[in-house]
Amino acid sequence: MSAVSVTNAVAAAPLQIVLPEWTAIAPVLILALTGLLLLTIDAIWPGRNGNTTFAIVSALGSLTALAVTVWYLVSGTGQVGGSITLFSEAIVVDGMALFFTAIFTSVAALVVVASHDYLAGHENAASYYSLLMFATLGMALMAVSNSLATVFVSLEMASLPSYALVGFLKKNRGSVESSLKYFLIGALSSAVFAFGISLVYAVTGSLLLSEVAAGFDDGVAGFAGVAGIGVLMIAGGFAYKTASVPFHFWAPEAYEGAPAPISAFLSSASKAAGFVVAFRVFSTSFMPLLDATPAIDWALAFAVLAVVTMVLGNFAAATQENVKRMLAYSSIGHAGYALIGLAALTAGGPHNGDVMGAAMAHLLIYGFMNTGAFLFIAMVEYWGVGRTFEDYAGLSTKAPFASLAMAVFMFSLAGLPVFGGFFSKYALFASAVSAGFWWLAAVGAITSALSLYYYSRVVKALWIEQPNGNLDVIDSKPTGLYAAVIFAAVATVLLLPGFPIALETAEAAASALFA
Amino acid sequence: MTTDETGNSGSSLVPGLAAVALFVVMAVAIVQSSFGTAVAFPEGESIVAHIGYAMFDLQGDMGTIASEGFLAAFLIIAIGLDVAVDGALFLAKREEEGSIVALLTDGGRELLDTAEATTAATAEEASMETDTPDSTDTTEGSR
Amino acid sequence: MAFEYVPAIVLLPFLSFLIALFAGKYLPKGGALAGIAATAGSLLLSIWAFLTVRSQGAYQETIYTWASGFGEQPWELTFGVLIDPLSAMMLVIVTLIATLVHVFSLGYMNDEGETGLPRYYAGLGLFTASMLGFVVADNLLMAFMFFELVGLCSYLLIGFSFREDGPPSAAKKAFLVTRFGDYFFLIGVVAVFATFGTAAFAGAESFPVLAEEAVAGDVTVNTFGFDPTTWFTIVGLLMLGGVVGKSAQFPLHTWLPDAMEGPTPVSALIHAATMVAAGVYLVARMYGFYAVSPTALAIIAFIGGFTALFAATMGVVKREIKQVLAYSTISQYGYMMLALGAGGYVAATFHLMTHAFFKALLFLGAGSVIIAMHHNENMWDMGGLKDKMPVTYWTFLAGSLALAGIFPFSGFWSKDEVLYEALIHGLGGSPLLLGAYAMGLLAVPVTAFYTFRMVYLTFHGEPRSDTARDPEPVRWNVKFPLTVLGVLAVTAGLVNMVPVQKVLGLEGIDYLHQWLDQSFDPLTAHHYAEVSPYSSGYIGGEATTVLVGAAVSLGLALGGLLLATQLYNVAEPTEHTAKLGAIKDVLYNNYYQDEFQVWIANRTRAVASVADTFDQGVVDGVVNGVSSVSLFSGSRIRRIQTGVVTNYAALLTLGLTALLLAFGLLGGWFL
Amino acid sequence: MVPAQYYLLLSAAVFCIGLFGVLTRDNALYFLMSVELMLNAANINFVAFSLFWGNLTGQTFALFVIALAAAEVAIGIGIILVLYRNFGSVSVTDAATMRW
Amino acid sequence: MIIEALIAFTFAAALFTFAVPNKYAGKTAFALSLVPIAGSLYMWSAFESGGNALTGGEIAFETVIPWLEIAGIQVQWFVGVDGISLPLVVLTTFLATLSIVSAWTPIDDRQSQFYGLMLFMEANLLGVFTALDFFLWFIFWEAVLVPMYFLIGVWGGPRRKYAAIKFFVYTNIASLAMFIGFMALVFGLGPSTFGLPEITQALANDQLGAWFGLAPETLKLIAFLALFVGFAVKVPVVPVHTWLPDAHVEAPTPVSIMLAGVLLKMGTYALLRFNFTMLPDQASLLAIPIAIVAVVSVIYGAMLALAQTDLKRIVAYSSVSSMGYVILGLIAFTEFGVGGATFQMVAHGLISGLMFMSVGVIYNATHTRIVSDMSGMADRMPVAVGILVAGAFAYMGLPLMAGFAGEFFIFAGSFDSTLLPYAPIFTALAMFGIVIVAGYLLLAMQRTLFGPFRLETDYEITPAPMHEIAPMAVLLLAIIALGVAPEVFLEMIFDAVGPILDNGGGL
Repeated sequence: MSAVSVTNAVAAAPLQIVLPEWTAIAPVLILALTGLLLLTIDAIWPGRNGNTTFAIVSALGSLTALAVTVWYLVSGTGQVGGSITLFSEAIVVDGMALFFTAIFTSVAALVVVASHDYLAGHENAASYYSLLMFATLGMALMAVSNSLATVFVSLEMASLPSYALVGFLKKNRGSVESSLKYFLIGALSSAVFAFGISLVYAVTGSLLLSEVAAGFDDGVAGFAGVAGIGVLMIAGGFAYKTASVPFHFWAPEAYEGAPAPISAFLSSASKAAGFVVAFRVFSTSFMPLLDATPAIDWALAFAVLAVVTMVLGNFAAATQENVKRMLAYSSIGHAGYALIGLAALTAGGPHNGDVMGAAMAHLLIYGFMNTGAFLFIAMVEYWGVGRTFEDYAGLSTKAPFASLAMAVFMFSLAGLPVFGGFFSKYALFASAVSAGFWWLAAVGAITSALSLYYYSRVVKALWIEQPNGNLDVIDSKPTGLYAAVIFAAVATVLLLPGFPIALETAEAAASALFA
Repeated sequence: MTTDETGNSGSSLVPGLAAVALFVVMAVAIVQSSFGTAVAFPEGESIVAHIGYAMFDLQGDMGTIASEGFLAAFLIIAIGLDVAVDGALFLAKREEEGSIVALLTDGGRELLDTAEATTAATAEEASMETDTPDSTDTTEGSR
Repeated sequence: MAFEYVPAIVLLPFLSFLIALFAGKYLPKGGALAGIAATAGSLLLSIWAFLTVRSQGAYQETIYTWASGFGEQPWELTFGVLIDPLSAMMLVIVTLIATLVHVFSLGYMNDEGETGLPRYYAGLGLFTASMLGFVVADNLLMAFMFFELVGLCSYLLIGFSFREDGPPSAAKKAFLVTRFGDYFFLIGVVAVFATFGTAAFAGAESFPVLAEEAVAGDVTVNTFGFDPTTWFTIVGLLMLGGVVGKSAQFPLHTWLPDAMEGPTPVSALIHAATMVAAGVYLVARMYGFYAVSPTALAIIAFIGGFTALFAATMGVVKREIKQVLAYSTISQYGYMMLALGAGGYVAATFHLMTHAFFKALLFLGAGSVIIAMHHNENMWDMGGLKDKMPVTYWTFLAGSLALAGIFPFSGFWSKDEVLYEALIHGLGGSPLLLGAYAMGLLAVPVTAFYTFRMVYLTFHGEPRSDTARDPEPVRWNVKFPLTVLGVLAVTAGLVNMVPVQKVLGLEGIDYLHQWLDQSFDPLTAHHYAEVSPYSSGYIGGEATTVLVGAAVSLGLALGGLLLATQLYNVAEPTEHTAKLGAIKDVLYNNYYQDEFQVWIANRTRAVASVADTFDQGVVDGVVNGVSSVSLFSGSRIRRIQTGVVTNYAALLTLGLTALLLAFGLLGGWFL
Repeated sequence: MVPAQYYLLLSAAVFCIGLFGVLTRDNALYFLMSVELMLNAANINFVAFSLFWGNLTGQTFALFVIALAAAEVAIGIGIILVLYRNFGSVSVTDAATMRW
Repeated sequence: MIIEALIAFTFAAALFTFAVPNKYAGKTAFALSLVPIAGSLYMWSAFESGGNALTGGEIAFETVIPWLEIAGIQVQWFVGVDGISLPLVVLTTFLATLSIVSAWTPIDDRQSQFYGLMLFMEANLLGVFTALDFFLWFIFWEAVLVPMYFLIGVWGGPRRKYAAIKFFVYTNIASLAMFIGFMALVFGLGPSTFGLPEITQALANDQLGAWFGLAPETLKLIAFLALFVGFAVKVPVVPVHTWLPDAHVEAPTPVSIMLAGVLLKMGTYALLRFNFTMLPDQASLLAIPIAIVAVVSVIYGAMLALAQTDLKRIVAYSSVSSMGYVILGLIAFTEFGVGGATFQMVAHGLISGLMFMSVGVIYNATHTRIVSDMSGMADRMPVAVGILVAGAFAYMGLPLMAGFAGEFFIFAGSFDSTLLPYAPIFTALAMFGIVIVAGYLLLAMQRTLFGPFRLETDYEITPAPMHEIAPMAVLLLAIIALGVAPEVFLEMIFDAVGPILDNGGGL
């Protein structure tokens, strides 16, 4: 009853034969329309503070996009009859693109629902929601881009609104400072990324991924240096987007300073976006480099990055006093785990599809867990009880269900088998071991054991400590935030039994890339 | 513009060495690289026109110079620039009448009791708590 | 058909244990009646079994399979019953004395108004059941199991009045010392299983028979790389550990004197007649196995001889009546071990029987004296009880005469045969035995001396305290057991008057010898004689050696008796220990054995606390260290996030350049 | 025809000068200007190798890069404006309250 | 079908108990926990032995449902019971109910959460002992940690937070190491599913190819070591045991019963299932080091217990010592050795459960466990003390009690083991443990239970109530029954152990 067999059954008449080809990027279009719709509504009724209307519109928009994506995934568009390319191969719709679009839209929906309470009574809610929608649009475009040009443009499209969103609280110094740092490092990284693309263009003469691959097929003799620098700079650009070392410096401040729903959005959706682009670019165009002579062994580079990211993320998180900053570092750590998906690739290796598929599945579950955790912090901030572990003491007495959800998030982030996080992490380690990178899995194991320590610090604070008096401020239950947190928790728990469907679609999509 | 523009207000130049080092590495790599001969553009063709064709995926049927289609990028950049303008305007907008109701709390700043007039906390204070001079009131936005 | 009821012998006292434990509170006399009925029932069944053995010979049957192995370890761990002359005799002795002690307890415990009677009678019932289980055991594992259960019961009964400080620590010491012995015994049991694959005492496949065949070389067993005799000696000595522990022989004897903290009937039953005999009985039970290794026998003999002398000397200076008796028990069991070691299988069994009777008698006599003296055991506060307690006096005297080994009494015959066997086998060419014989001989006068010192101090002379002046009268339930045992102490010797047979040539009056020959062939006395490594040498003919040995031992005994009479049979006896000078406090402190064992205990606890601090400090320290190192490095790593964007940019570029350089060199871009 | 390495060298030089500007100044605007410079270095490469490879991909894409640089500046100025309103200065070292 | 029903029911019971108001939680949990006992007893009665589950024996109550595929290998819901796991399943259900009953007095806040977590842990434990697919087994293996963390963390003693987190992270690191090791082995073999029987068969007929530069032999050795370290922490074996005393002292009594009674057996069960069934040759290679570790565990554990002043720490360290015996039994690799080790797991589960229960009963009355604080407890609580003394003697290995049966089989089995050189010396050394055990238990009992009554408290020490005595009496009866008739479990254990020994390892 695995997912692949289901899709084969339905795929007798893939949608595309019925609908015209351009509808393949329907989810992207829906997101664009929602964004523009929000702008028009704001233009027509500027004064009216329609926080709820905007929230509903954006939620509907992202949910319809999600529905369409899932429908496509189930009906096998872009998977059964090969991927669909549009705009002279600049856009490609295949299993991976749809899989990641599903992640972005679901995270966006959660964040929108949560932000509804968070922005209650805020002046320009319209620009918040429109920026959010456009950022999701940018990410969806990154998922479907098949040329370095579209990659670069959609990456910028996704980053620009996030800079504004991080700095949304214009009167709050923390938010402003974090948006500044995020912007400056972002600008620097986009410059590095652009320079990398230019070098790759210099060496291959084209920007389309398939062309670049052709360019590299007959080796990089003579200009190995330039090609190498180009590849690594591109890797740097992706490292920025996925917040892995050494381009991670913006992450702790940005996640801590930004409003919590935005941190959730950034740490789950934009990180996944970084990975989808990295997976696509490196698996389609740079594979030949692995065994070319002289080899540009970027897999080893990613392995080093993965190890350092895991170590830095988890060790720095262990001694934080501020829960949100701890979660920021832990999300850096998780970027390290997902990097294993890239690091464990081998030229023509049989297990490439499994490893990348496992990483994709991990990103899906991580998306839910992480968003849920940050939304819980948003709720605590909404109540205004404070930020440190001591302030979180005894919250379970006041909000049992939310604290239970948070415990679910924490334990599944740590990789304990009671919830979804277990399978994704252990499937990733198992596939890394199957590809022979046992030492990567070992570092992952040690750091995830350490992560168990600081994740259980949160659970200890919530469930075991006694409240120290600062909890009587809690009077109302913010419905939107509550619903989002509970939904994310349910999704994490369901992903333990439901993990096979996610893993099979991911592995099918990934192996399609390497076929 | 800002008043403190007096000479080199930047900090020491040592970090600059990192840039120089990067340059040295790139230069070494570039110098040793060898490229073939350039394939220049055909004479008599209007480059600008062809850029236009490439911009709208017409390079296949209209233009003669080879290129890739950038229609997708063009559409994306259109929306992107609009988003940039929207973001910039939002950031730059100066709310005169009511002060923006900053959230009850936010990522890093808000102390629980905003009533206390916070003095400028010393910069090197270990914890990340920084005082916030702003006077956001935390009344629940009913407007 | 009597043999179907043999399991009943063991189960009846167990039943009384259950009744006393659960229903004791509601029964009159706290469950005593159930106990008496059960032990009496067992006595009758034992006598019936005894008679059936006389008529039909030995009988062996496996009743219950505890566990059965497979593959290369197909061992059958079973519970079975072996009734042969040796065990039948032991059954009768144990049940008889148990019944008498139960009756005596009525007087000692019930009449004195002790509390916790159900617990007492339950303990006695469980003890009798496990002792009988041990006696009828047909294999070594079952024997070991009941051996340990008996140790448990002695722990419970010694610690009966647990509310004071004394008894619990005495019980703990008793259990620990015997447990130390049982550790070696368990290794022996396991070694027997590993070597022979079976632990059965009787039958063609029993391990003593296999041992003999292995030594003879026509059967091969797993001897772990040693040649058979040395390996069997090692296993024999291992099992000797258990025997030495339980029968309170030299190194592990210290618990017996402390065990006197328990009520006197318990001392009488457990620490005189039955449990302490378990060790000797065990060696007798598998004597075929020991007969095969001469060195083991020699060591047993030497330990026996040495303990006899060693314990006797300590008995001389004791002030309490029960302490004297305790040391005399250790010494008498020394004699039995000497007999076993010297190849005198029948002599040892004979002395075991007679000693059981007169020692139980002496203990019960002491018990009745203690009742009279309102639980004051110090002999120097007694005196002159002779005319106030005639029954107790005369029976006590009979016991003492038997203990001292004076002519017509049972003690003489059995101790004399022990010494005789030791003498003739010693002369037959093993100097170690001669040395043991000499020590055994030396102990005879000392035994007589302390026995009669005790008699005179307690019964003769003027009463030295007002309780002694009008002692509490004792009732029938005290006097009846005393009289029965008194008769036995006097007549038990007639059973096996070997010297008379040898000197006067009357054939057939050594009934015990004939009795012990009726077992399965490998378990008979003459088989052991054939197999035993000793040959006997005589001083001019057998009859003369008998006469000479008997005369010498009797003379020495009388000498000891006269010395005691001369010193203590006066109106106002005084402590003569001053004459001993320096040896006095050595003897008082029992050669500092207790202090030595307490010292060892403290050393082990010191080592334990060192291990604990090591464990907390180092092993736990490493664990905590790892966590604190990782947390410390965590706090260091987070320091690189300085907050200033330009630092971030600088680190970013450095990271990128480092990456480029590393992979450039690795990938060979720059060459 | 100028050999391609020189263009590469030029663009690398411009790139590193921009980087130098980023690393040494602690004024946010300087940071912005330097990043613009680095983006233009990339443009040099694009245009140079568009000629080298004889296809217009490079040049068209250079336009896109310029457009995006402009968008970035727009957002950048917005952020620096808000920074100035809050911190009273555009120096990057002042806005360093969040660390570790 | 019954195993799924059992596990599903216990999960449902746990959820239901969470919802029940605190007042009734104890009683409902007890009632609900009777069903798993009935289930396991039914399985026991309907069990026909069919050799070892891993070496091709016929598995009882077996169900196989394919679930998902990871890196090309099929993960399935594969559960089944054989002679080794059935006794442990019965032990788990039995102890869980008794510990729930013994929790009625000490646990007086958030009861519904407590009993919910206890039932949740029981479900996971049932899963551990019945799962025969590696991933499924690993899920249950790790899932046991979470309820135990909360149980120690929320209801524990003063240093409960430290003890809970130490237990949590320590065992987690160990199981991660084990996971990596086993994964390397599995991917070297390349089986079609993660099923343990299939992996054992593949290992048996040597299908292990070189794996990324590691020769098969070294890979097997590395896998063996990783597995051994992973399980040694759970057993615990001496160098990695320091979490046990902390966890035991801080955990409330019912949790200690489950921790000592069942959780320690997960380690030894896994050692038997993985190390000694799948990789017997490696076991014979490392025979001496493992034997040394076993003997050190026995003697060192007993020595530590001798030096403790807290009753619970004494019992905790003695568990380390008894588990040392089990390791010795396993490494001996003989019929009685391995069979005895499995039997000792069950026996030690019952006996340590009884010891903790009785110490808990005394703690409920006196609120102190320090040996020097009290004396003469026998005077005031005769029945409870009586059972404690019986339990202590069971622990010392008094014959006709389960402890002696287990220990004697191990000693007899390992004395003439061919796989372990110098086996007699190792066995003799390990056997000295029974003397030290007697030493410290008697010492502790004499100082706390006997002598004149002395305890500085204002309230009156009354004899223990009925519902605290009942579980202890039931446990004591079980121990005696098992001691008198070990064949009840021994027969099926021997039947399951046989194939392991012929499978290999015999030199």
